[in-house]
Amino acid sequence: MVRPSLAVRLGSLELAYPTLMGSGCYGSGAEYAPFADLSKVGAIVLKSVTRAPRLGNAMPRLVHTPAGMLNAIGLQNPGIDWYLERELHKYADRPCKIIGSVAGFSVDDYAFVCERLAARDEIAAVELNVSCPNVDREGATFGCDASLTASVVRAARATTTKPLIVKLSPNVTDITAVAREAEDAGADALGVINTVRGMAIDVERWKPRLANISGGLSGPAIRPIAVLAVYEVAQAVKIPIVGQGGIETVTDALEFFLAGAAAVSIGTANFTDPRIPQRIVEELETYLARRNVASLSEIVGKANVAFSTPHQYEGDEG
Amino acid sequence: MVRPSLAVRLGSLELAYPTLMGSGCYGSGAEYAPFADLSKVGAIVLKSVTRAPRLGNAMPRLVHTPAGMLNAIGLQNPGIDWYLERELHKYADRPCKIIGSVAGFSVDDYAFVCERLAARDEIAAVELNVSCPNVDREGATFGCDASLTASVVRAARATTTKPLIVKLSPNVTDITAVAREAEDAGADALGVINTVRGMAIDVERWKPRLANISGGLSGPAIRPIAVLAVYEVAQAVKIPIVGQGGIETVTDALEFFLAGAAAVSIGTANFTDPRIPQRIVEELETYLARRNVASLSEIVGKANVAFSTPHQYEGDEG
Amino acid sequence: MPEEMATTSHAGVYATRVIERRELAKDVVLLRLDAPGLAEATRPGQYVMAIPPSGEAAATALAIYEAEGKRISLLFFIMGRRTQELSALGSGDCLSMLGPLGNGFDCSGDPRDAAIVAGGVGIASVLLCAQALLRARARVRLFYGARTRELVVDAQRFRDAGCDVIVTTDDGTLGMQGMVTDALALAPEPDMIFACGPTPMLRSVARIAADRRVRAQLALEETFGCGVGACWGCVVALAGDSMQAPNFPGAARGGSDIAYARICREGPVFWAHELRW
Amino acid sequence: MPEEMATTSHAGVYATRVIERRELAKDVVLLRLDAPGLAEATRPGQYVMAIPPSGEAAATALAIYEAEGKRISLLFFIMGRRTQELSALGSGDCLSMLGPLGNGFDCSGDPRDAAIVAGGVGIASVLLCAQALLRARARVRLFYGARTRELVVDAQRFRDAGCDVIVTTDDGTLGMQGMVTDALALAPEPDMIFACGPTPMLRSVARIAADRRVRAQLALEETFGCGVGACWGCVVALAGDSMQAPNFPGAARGGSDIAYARICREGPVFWAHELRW
Ligand SMILES: Cc1cc2nc3c(=O)[nH]c(=O)nc-3n(C[C@H](O)[C@H](O)[C@H](O)COP(=O)(O)OP(=O)(O)OC[C@H]3O[C@@H](n4cnc5c(N)ncnc54)[C@H](O)[C@@H]3O)c2cc1C
Ligand SMILES: Cc1cc2nc3c(=O)[nH]c(=O)nc-3n(C[C@H](O)[C@H](O)[C@H](O)COP(=O)(O)OP(=O)(O)OC[C@H]3O[C@@H](n4cnc5c(N)ncnc54)[C@H](O)[C@@H]3O)c2cc1C
Ligand SMILES: Cc1cc2nc3c(=O)[nH]c(=O)nc-3n(C[C@H](O)[C@H](O)[C@H](O)COP(=O)(O)O)c2cc1C
Ligand SMILES: Cc1cc2nc3c(=O)[nH]c(=O)nc-3n(C[C@H](O)[C@H](O)[C@H](O)COP(=O)(O)O)c2cc1C
Ligand code: FES
Ligand code: FES
Repeated sequence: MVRPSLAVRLGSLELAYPTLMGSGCYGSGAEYAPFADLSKVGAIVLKSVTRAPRLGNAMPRLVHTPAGMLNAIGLQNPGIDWYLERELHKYADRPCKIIGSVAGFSVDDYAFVCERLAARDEIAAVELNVSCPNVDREGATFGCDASLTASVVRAARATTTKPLIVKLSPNVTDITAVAREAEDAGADALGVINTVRGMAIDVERWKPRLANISGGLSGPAIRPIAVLAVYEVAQAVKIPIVGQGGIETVTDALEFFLAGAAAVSIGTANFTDPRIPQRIVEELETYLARRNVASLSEIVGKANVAFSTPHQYEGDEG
Repeated sequence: MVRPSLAVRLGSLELAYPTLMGSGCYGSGAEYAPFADLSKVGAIVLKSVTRAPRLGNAMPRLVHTPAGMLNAIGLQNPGIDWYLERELHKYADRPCKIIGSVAGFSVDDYAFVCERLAARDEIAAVELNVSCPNVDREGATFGCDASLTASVVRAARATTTKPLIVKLSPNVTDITAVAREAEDAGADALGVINTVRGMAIDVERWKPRLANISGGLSGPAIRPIAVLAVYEVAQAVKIPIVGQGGIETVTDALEFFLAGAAAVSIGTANFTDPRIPQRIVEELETYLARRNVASLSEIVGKANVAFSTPHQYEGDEG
Repeated sequence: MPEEMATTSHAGVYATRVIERRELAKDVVLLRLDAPGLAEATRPGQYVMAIPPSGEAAATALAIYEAEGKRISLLFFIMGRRTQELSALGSGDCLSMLGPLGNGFDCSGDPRDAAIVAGGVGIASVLLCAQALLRARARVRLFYGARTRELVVDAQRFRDAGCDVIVTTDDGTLGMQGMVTDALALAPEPDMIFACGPTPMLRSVARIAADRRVRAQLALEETFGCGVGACWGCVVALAGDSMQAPNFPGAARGGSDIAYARICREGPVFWAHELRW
Repeated sequence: MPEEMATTSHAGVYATRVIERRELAKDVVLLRLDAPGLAEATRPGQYVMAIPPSGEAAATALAIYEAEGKRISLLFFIMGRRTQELSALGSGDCLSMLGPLGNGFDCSGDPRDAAIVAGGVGIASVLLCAQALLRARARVRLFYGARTRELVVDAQRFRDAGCDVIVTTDDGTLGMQGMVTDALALAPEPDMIFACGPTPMLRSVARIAADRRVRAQLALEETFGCGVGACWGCVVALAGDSMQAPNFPGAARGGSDIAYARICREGPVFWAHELRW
């Protein structure tokens, strides 16, 4: 049979490969160029940028935990002005698409940064990182409130026609409620999920191991949480989903596609081995060919069928 | 120095050791008696019991995931009547305390089961498992709603003076809100945390790997999530906390004590090695002795001090 | 299973030591272990829960493949993290385990002509059973099914012991092409069947046994959590008339027309007629 | 560090093979590896990110301890999961790694009398530096601090190479009792200091160097994420006048009076005066 197609569309964004390199995990790509073939990558999502420059958190910013890691970088970035003037032009010749990521502390912040970023040709799409505290509302996290998320998306939507990916926080009671509001507010795609809040303690020094006390948990530890979130969100919205959280192998990626993700994002796994993204697309081709599937899109959401056994019982977890 | 004291109090419940064996993970203790010394255990929390008998979910009910496992047993149990008539008397001669666990699908269910269970001498305390769907409110999980949780606690409180431990679900936007309501409603202690919702997919058969589709994630993978929950809840309430989620070693247990837990619960780690609970109490004694701490209670919450470094910056995660 | 089989009075935590590690095929490992106490107490069809040396994952259910003198051996396929970790053990390394667990096969009752059916890793559960039957002078035919030639491991061991070995492979690279139950269905009728393998295979065995009115003992394999009866993660539905039987004390708990027994505690071996398929 | 040092043009993914594994002490392992390409490109003070063979955890930052011909060696302490896994490697096993990474020590400029200060695992970062200095005919004194006697590993290797070795232990079980920086402070003034160890030790070294107006190069060790400059997980605060320096291209990003440089990318070696303590 012919080579299976791995191309995907997220709104008007067309990608040759269904693999995004997660924001904050891949720099601008240059850092990984000696170790990985960037032409085998769907897109690189840049580190989130904010209106004002941000120093980020004190050290330590990282802790390794079982099958994962906690990070509390604190959105260190030079601010949108410096970014546009001195950084972005360097990314123009990457052999893959570049997606900008925007973070903010007010609705206005998001709109401001989004408008400027989206005006640039280097940027193929914009991702909204809504896992930030809202300074106008006692620090409530945007992504933990469906209507706050919607406000951010609407404000961003008004500034650009570029594809908007809204990256949802898993730290909520019902992620599908936030997903639906984001869709209604004009998102072209949803990123599911950002990191899960966590903490580690140094038992010799009796102190948190991160300077910021808490951090975001990523890596294989959160994969089951992420797969379920994708599965549930896929049934709640019609727009495509970028599945992420602990993807390290083609099997892991397939869990997300079968749960309903149109594309996947690979973050922490790059810290394990930068050859992982390329290996995943190669093995994805092999997998699809072996099963006679012509295009990746055919398997998206295919595990969304209720399981049935002779003695199925409508129970619950626990 | 003298041997450090490991005894703890949860309301009026006094335990010689600060280690509970997690509900659903230790049977009634008899199953582990050939492999572990039950006299070195603080208390065994029995499998959750409901008003009516429950068959539980179809198989498969378990999946191993990175540094953890998903379970969807579906609260299989013989119902409170059979339980009281034919089971409970067998547990009377355990060399440790026995805590009953109650699950329900309406506020009335909880009160009904709690009253009957608490009437029995074999039971030293009652734990409320509120991670169940509420049939009266379109299946919303009790533990995911602060006021629903409060109703359950109030109803249970009215039936008994035995110590009530309310086991909180982590699948919420703000666990401290639920914790506060549970405290106000009369809880004597809080269990933090129950399992995190998750899912795994069989990529060869294109089906969920659990018959129930989703399940509860436990084990070291969730430890950072649990430690943060304990840390935050400890600052929100005054009643003692039973920390749990992925405890396998004395270091893990210490993270929870330092975060603010008065006691810990050990669940999935028993499936790794049933000698773990005893090893933890022994090494806890050694640790406290080495640091000249006379009583475990002295270190509870001791990591609740803001970290400070020369360049501390008030940032956020991500 | 008869009630007296259900007691595992010697069960405990044993510290064993690897005396030999052999790779029988790619990703198939045989560990021979010094296991005094455990070895002597083992009956055919029993298993252990092997504690991961790193302490970083759940214990793994593995059949006791051989038990002789103070030694046992484990035969396993590298499937994932835990079997990967166990495969890294070498001579001299320690391995702790819970065991011997489960009720085991009932090899009494003098079957004269026994058929053993093993699919995939199921082969590890039936050697002790074959040996016991042969010692009781039964004729033993082993029906051994695997996906492909390379996965047919240690068949010679059964031949040397005195079994007739009939091999099937899904792809026909060795023995008959097809399912092992096809071979069983075609063969002359035995007077007792012993089987271990994936659930679909056991379902076929049960059907064949029922059709021919031959009694069959099935060793079930599902993902285990605790392996000792504490978590209810490993259940199987009982046939209506087994539900209240005294050898299934926990089983009637469902309170509906279905009852579940724990595979690890009430099994892993069940009579085919005890189960609801 | 001089800008030309900051380019790691040979950096790539290398597949190496273990040719020897030695335990220098309890929980201290030396792996000798065949690493053509990587070995030749290595400069003193550089490190690798060792990819876990299981693929199940983040890569581990390890200094290149030795580099000769086509071989390198890694010297590491078993601290947690990842170093545990690496310690299980044996002769013949493959180990892939990113490297050589980081700027490394500047051994040019002809120091005549160099002091090398190493604390704990920092010892692994300084052997190549000592060798380079000795080749350039400098006198090299190694101040080597450890918690206790057993953790003083491979000191003889430095003596054999021609270093004067001054050992300190926290508990006095070997050499002088006290901190390694106490020994440095008491010793005659060197004309250049090279140091690697935990941050509090490096802070003392920087203070001593400033007091004595001796230039010092410090190799920092903090938890790494990516190890290649992509995640900003490993930063250090720059002194005010280093903030806008061209060799810290990313550092000025903070936009406040503090600027952070990445230890993995702009370091791991910094001049003491470049950092804000
Ligand atoms: C009583 C009993 C006795 C047993 N005896 C033996 C024995 O003697 N020898 C033996 O080899 N085994 C035996 N088994 C089976 C053995 O316990 C399991 O194979 C073992 O648990 C594997 O553990 P693991 O961590 O290595 O693999 P796991 O990680 O648990 O993987 C197990 C299976 O799941 C698959 N899997 C993992 N993730 C996915 C995914 N996303 N999609 C699809 N599939 C996936 C793997 O490919 C593999 O097939 C026995 C089981 C029981 C219950
Ligand atoms: C540039 C560079 C070069 C390096 N070179 C070397 C080298 O050559 N040799 C070498 O041995 N090391 C070196 N290191 C250090 C090495 O990278 C780390 O020791 C390694 O990451 C340990 O990984 P691990 O997974 O084995 O341990 P981890 O699990 O990451 O544990 C690391 C430390 O954290 C502690 N820890 C874990 N959990 C807790 C808790 N709850 N409370 C308190 N403490 C806890 C552990 O005890 C241990 O001390 C270098 C580091 C850097 C940045
Ligand atoms: C060190 C680090 C920094 C991150 N920074 C950002 C960020 O700036 N913006 C963002 O939207 N996500 C950020 N993330 C989240 C990742 O992009 C990704 O969504 C998450 O880590 C889950 O995927 P993974 O398990 O594959 O890493 C960061 C993650 C890590 C580990
Ligand atoms: C197989 C299994 C069954 C469980 N059953 C129950 C239950 O019936 N009631 C309950 O409150 N918690 C139940 N739990 C949750 C545990 O008691 C514990 O809170 C959780 O697993 C987190 O701790 P751990 O990581 O130490 O296992 C169950 C957990 C597992 C793994
Ligand atoms: S595996 Fe726990 S009851 Fe069988
Ligand atoms: S470790 Fe990622 S930037 Fe240094």
